[in-house]
Amino acid sequence: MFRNNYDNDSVTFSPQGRIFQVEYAAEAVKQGSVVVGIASKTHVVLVAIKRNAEELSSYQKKLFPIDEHVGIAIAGLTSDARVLSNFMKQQCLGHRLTYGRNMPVRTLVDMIGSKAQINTQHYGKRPYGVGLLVAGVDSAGPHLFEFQPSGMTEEMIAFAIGARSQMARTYLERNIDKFADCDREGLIRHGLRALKESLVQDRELTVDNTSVGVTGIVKAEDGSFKVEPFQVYDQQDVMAWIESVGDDKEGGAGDAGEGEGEGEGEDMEVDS
Amino acid sequence: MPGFDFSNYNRNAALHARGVPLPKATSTGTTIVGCIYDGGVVIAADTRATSGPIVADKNCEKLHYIAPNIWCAGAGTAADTEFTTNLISSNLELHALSTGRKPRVVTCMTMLKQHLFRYQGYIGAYLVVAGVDPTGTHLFTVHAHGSTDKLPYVTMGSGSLAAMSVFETQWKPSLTQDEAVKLCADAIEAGIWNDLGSGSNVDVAIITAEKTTLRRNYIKPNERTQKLKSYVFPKGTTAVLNEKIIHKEDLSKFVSVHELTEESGDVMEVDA
Amino acid sequence: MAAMFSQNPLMNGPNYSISDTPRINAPEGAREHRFDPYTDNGGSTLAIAGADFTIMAGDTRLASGYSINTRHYPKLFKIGGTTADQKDATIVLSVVGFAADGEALKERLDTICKMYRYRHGKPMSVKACAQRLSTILYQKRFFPYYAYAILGGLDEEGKGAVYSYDPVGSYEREQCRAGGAAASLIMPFLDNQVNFKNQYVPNSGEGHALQERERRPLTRSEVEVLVKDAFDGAVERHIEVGDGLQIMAITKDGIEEVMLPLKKD
Amino acid sequence: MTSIGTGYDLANSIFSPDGRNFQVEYAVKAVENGGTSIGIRCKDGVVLAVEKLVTSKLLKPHANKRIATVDRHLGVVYSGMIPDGRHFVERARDEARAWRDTFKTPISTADLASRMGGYMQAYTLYQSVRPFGITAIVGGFDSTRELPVDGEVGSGPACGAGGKVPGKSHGGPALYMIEPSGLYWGYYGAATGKGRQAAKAELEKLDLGGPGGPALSLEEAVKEAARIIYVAHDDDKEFELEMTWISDVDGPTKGLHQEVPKALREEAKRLAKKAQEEKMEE
Amino acid sequence: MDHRPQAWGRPRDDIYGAYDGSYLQNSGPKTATQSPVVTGTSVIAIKFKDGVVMAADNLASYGSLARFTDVKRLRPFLDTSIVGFGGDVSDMQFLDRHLNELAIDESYEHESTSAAAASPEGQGEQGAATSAPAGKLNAANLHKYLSKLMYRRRNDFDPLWNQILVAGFDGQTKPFLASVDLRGTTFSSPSLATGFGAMLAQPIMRKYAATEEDAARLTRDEAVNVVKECMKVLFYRDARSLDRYSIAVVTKDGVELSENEQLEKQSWAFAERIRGYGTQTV
Repeated sequence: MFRNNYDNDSVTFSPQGRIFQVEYAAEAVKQGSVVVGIASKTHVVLVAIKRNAEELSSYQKKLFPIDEHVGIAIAGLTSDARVLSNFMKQQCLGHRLTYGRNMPVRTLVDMIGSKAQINTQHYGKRPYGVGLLVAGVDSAGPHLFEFQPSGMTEEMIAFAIGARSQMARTYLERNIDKFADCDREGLIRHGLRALKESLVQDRELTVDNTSVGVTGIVKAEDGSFKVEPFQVYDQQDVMAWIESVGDDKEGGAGDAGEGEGEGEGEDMEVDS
Repeated sequence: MPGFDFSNYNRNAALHARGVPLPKATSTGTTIVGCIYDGGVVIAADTRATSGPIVADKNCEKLHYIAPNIWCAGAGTAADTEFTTNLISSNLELHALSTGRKPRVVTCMTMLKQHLFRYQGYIGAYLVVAGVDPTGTHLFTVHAHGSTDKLPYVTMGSGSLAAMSVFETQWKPSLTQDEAVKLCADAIEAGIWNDLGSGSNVDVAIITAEKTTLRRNYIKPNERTQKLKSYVFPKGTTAVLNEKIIHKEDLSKFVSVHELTEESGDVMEVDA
Repeated sequence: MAAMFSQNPLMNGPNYSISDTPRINAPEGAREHRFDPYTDNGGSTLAIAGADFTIMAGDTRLASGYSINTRHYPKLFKIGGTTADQKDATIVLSVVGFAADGEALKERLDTICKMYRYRHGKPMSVKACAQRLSTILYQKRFFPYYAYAILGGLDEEGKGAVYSYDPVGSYEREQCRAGGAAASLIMPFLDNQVNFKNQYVPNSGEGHALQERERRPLTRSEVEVLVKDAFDGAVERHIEVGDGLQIMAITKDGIEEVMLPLKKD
Repeated sequence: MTSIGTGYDLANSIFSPDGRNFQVEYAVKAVENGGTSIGIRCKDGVVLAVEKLVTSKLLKPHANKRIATVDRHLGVVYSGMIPDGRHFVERARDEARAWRDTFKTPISTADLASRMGGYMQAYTLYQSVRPFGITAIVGGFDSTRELPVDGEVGSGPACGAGGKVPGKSHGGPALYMIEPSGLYWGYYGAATGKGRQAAKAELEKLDLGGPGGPALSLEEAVKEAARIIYVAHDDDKEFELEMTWISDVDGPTKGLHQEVPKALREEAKRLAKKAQEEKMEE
Repeated sequence: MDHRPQAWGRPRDDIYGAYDGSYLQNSGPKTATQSPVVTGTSVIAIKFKDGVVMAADNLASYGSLARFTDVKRLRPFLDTSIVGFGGDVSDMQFLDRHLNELAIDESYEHESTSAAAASPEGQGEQGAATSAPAGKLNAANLHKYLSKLMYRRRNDFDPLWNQILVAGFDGQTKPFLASVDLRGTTFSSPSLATGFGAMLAQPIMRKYAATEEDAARLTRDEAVNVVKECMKVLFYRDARSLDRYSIAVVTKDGVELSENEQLEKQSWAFAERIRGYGTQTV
């Protein structure tokens, strides 16, 4: 590999105005297994593929609850993610203690954005090697944010990061108009289908390797709106969802109402 | 000085200096009020007596007789209000006998203030003096230090502000007897509900040129709630460690014994 | 109204007529006149542990001097749920004394329990929570939380557990405990009615040989009756107790809460 | 590039023999890759606008704001590295707050520009940091009225807080642009980012710096700003237009930095597209 | 609770004995803690079915001197809440500046979500029902924040010598009214009053709104009348009060604040027949 003079640290611009260290950190995100997030008007879901080092080892956790109303999905260095997760947890608790409310999701995401930006401007620090999808609800409704090692944070309708995530994103782009009015279950199924797009050919979604996280706003009996606390589902809890999307691949366009199943997957074996 | 014995003063001061607490006097916490109406005057009081934060008496009497046409409501140290009103009452009686006229309210008020002034506030009696005499209807307040006030409506005690709020919003120059009674009772109730030093029932006295009507427990808004359980123990529950029997006949050598009948009504208040 | 100021209960309340006495015992210049960070907001709490439940209760009056600040100030708090509404909480903390310290104490304990759940993925046991509460209190040994805390829940075996504290962290697991203003009124009643103190079996012996009444765990309905009667009694005789009664029952099915009225004078 | 391979461009704060700090110049390159930002100072206010390039169809439309408010009466827009821009905005907010803490009055646009110019300049001084990869445009409206002192609870003296010369006008619209070097100038119209050349050419055609002050009104400026962003835009990519404005207290924003109302923005966009089409036909 | 700010924060007489004021003459070293100097008296407030009414007079006293007669002790926050201050005026000004900064910070957070929020259907309904735009700090949040601030200052032995009422709406858009004092003690009730008002006005207000249910039946006019009646009684009996006052009504439509009200229909009829204080009759 060509040795580049400008890529030794994060405080050196290349003549083109790029900072290679930050770009390399972004590559680390692609090393992680894929995670997908989608937001509707009422819910926001995160789904993830968990990896295991070998057949008998445990699976790496991909989804983390942060607070009652926020959860994250991670791709990249898990230990960096833990630092950010702990930071976010502390901030949410602190905000709740000081103001007695859920921390606005954008505010929270901006905080980790700023934290990450510092690491790209000072010698001796390195950018975080992890990307996050942050799912949360606040008084403005559900939100999905993408966080990059550069400190860039953007609100998305749906997104996927991690290895081979391009295929998932393609699926999401193709179905982007359907998400807004999707119900909770429909949103989870879309997430799982997007996830399947990114799988290597002979791999499948199983109860062992799939995680689902959901939060949202639900109408209570008295007509007020309540936060459905962010919850992660694993193992047997995700079985029904996996089965519900397992059919439509075999059945071709067999899925009721949403004919996005057909023809996918053939030309998508290329690694991104 | 007649009446008071100061011989232990130095001893008590020395003890107090070494940290021995002074004895706690029972106080009448208290809301007391008075109000003049067309044809007479009404005074009223609550019935709670406290010792610190403990209720010493739930239904004590704070309306004191001075003369048939003069009554006094007392706040402050219970013993002081009682002894002071008693003293002035008997002095006023003597005065009335010697002059051969009905006692006047101003005379009573003047005797009280002179007595209290002499004791520089150490007699903690705060009084509302009211009465009707040949010169008309009168209403005064007398403070422990000897100052007095003459007003158409007055309040005293820890609940004086609560009671005053009622007068200041509802009092008008010309009142009927019923209106005055209602106003005073409302003022006392304001003290009962809003001042912790006042509580239980409302006593009212209505003084006209003809007669005085004492309405003891005019309103009873704080009846004791019935206990859910009976706390009567089976006979023999308490251990008897030793026994000495004195027969009634022997006892009557020392004290006089009256037999109590069931319906005499003088039974002690016990939980059933 | 000339003397309305001198009528002020705090300055020389009628029942503290002796407080006008000058303090002659203090050495020159030894008295502190700085801001007093504490006050007592009155109120009373109690907790009773049963075989498979714990009942906790507190009145809802918040007093300051002779004034009622509010008639609705709950003193019982669910602790350590995952959400703000504490619907999956299993532990209840009652605090009485200085209200602001009580509130701060509750929030610290709750935050710690929430962090514990975040880190360990399971709720804290009452035993662990009780120990942690003790250390929280002792950490402020020289500027204590002026709060009398009682912690209630179910232990690992599902038995009712009540832990009572002094303001600097000394604690003990007990069958029952009353705290706050009317503690000295209620506690003897509980001793007698819950632990059957001073109750003997009639005719079971003579004098010291008398057999004590056998202790048996009370049922939930019996305890609920005792709680109500204890507070009805306290309200009669303590001026800082009243307005409302908040009761929480902790069982394996969760925490039930009821509000009952108390006298308001 | 003459700088490459000399070794003088490998670290910040190093002068080359001809007196240049290459790292700062490279930072400018980062700016030049970003979407175009412009600011217009007009008769009765300031307009800020930015061309937001849509990098993904999955982005939530209109959710990711690029123009930030600093205090109530100041706005900042920037081109270049967006996380650096957020850092800049946070610092600007801290400066505005610190100013209020000290002087109990809002910071003026000029003072904020000065403070932030100093801050950016400090990031060119040390090898341990890199310069900001942004150029920021700061727009504000300094109140022309007598403002109450922060925390004032009475009516105050009739003469006001003082410090004003009678008969002389105070406050008004202000616009500054701060570059990665820390250099800043006041502008009548400022542009930076990818399309800055085209934008500048358009800005120069506007009547912004006449002897009697700018003739352009705020509403006209909004429409011009939209048009200029459309002109400066490189056609083949999708983008979103974001615009904010600031007027005096008696103007449409009541002295506050606010987003341009949707109706006006859509009208400005319509006119901009129309102008674009007419130009094509020519 | 003693109504005089000078007595707040002092050791309670019933526990520590009578307060010895002799230290006031000592020329000893100044301690970090303070005592109130220029003070405001009662603030009163009552909930009604659509909101909260709050009032306080416009006087700042310096001991027994009526020092400032145009002091505004009711401060609106973000157009959604009202904060009423009793106690030390300089501490109130400090808090007012602090809340101003908090409001500015809050507007930063708000801007990024507001225009964007493609609110879900349900949220739309909810949003329409509340005056606070989504994400804004409501009165309950503000009260929580102030209580933390006050409690923290008491922990530092450097209290802010105030009792504060906060009125507005909570997260469920129900009327909200709560108090916090110099020790950080917080409580809430259908009606609240600070200082002298706690003893003189509260009994009147409790008659109209003893419970939340009672308050939910009160109309706006009834609530305003009760508050005006209370202000009158306070003027009759509080020697540190004034007949000019401010009154604020918070509803879902925002805050209506009137800062120069005059007490009307005062009655001094009782004075006519008063002759002296004792034996005097003419």
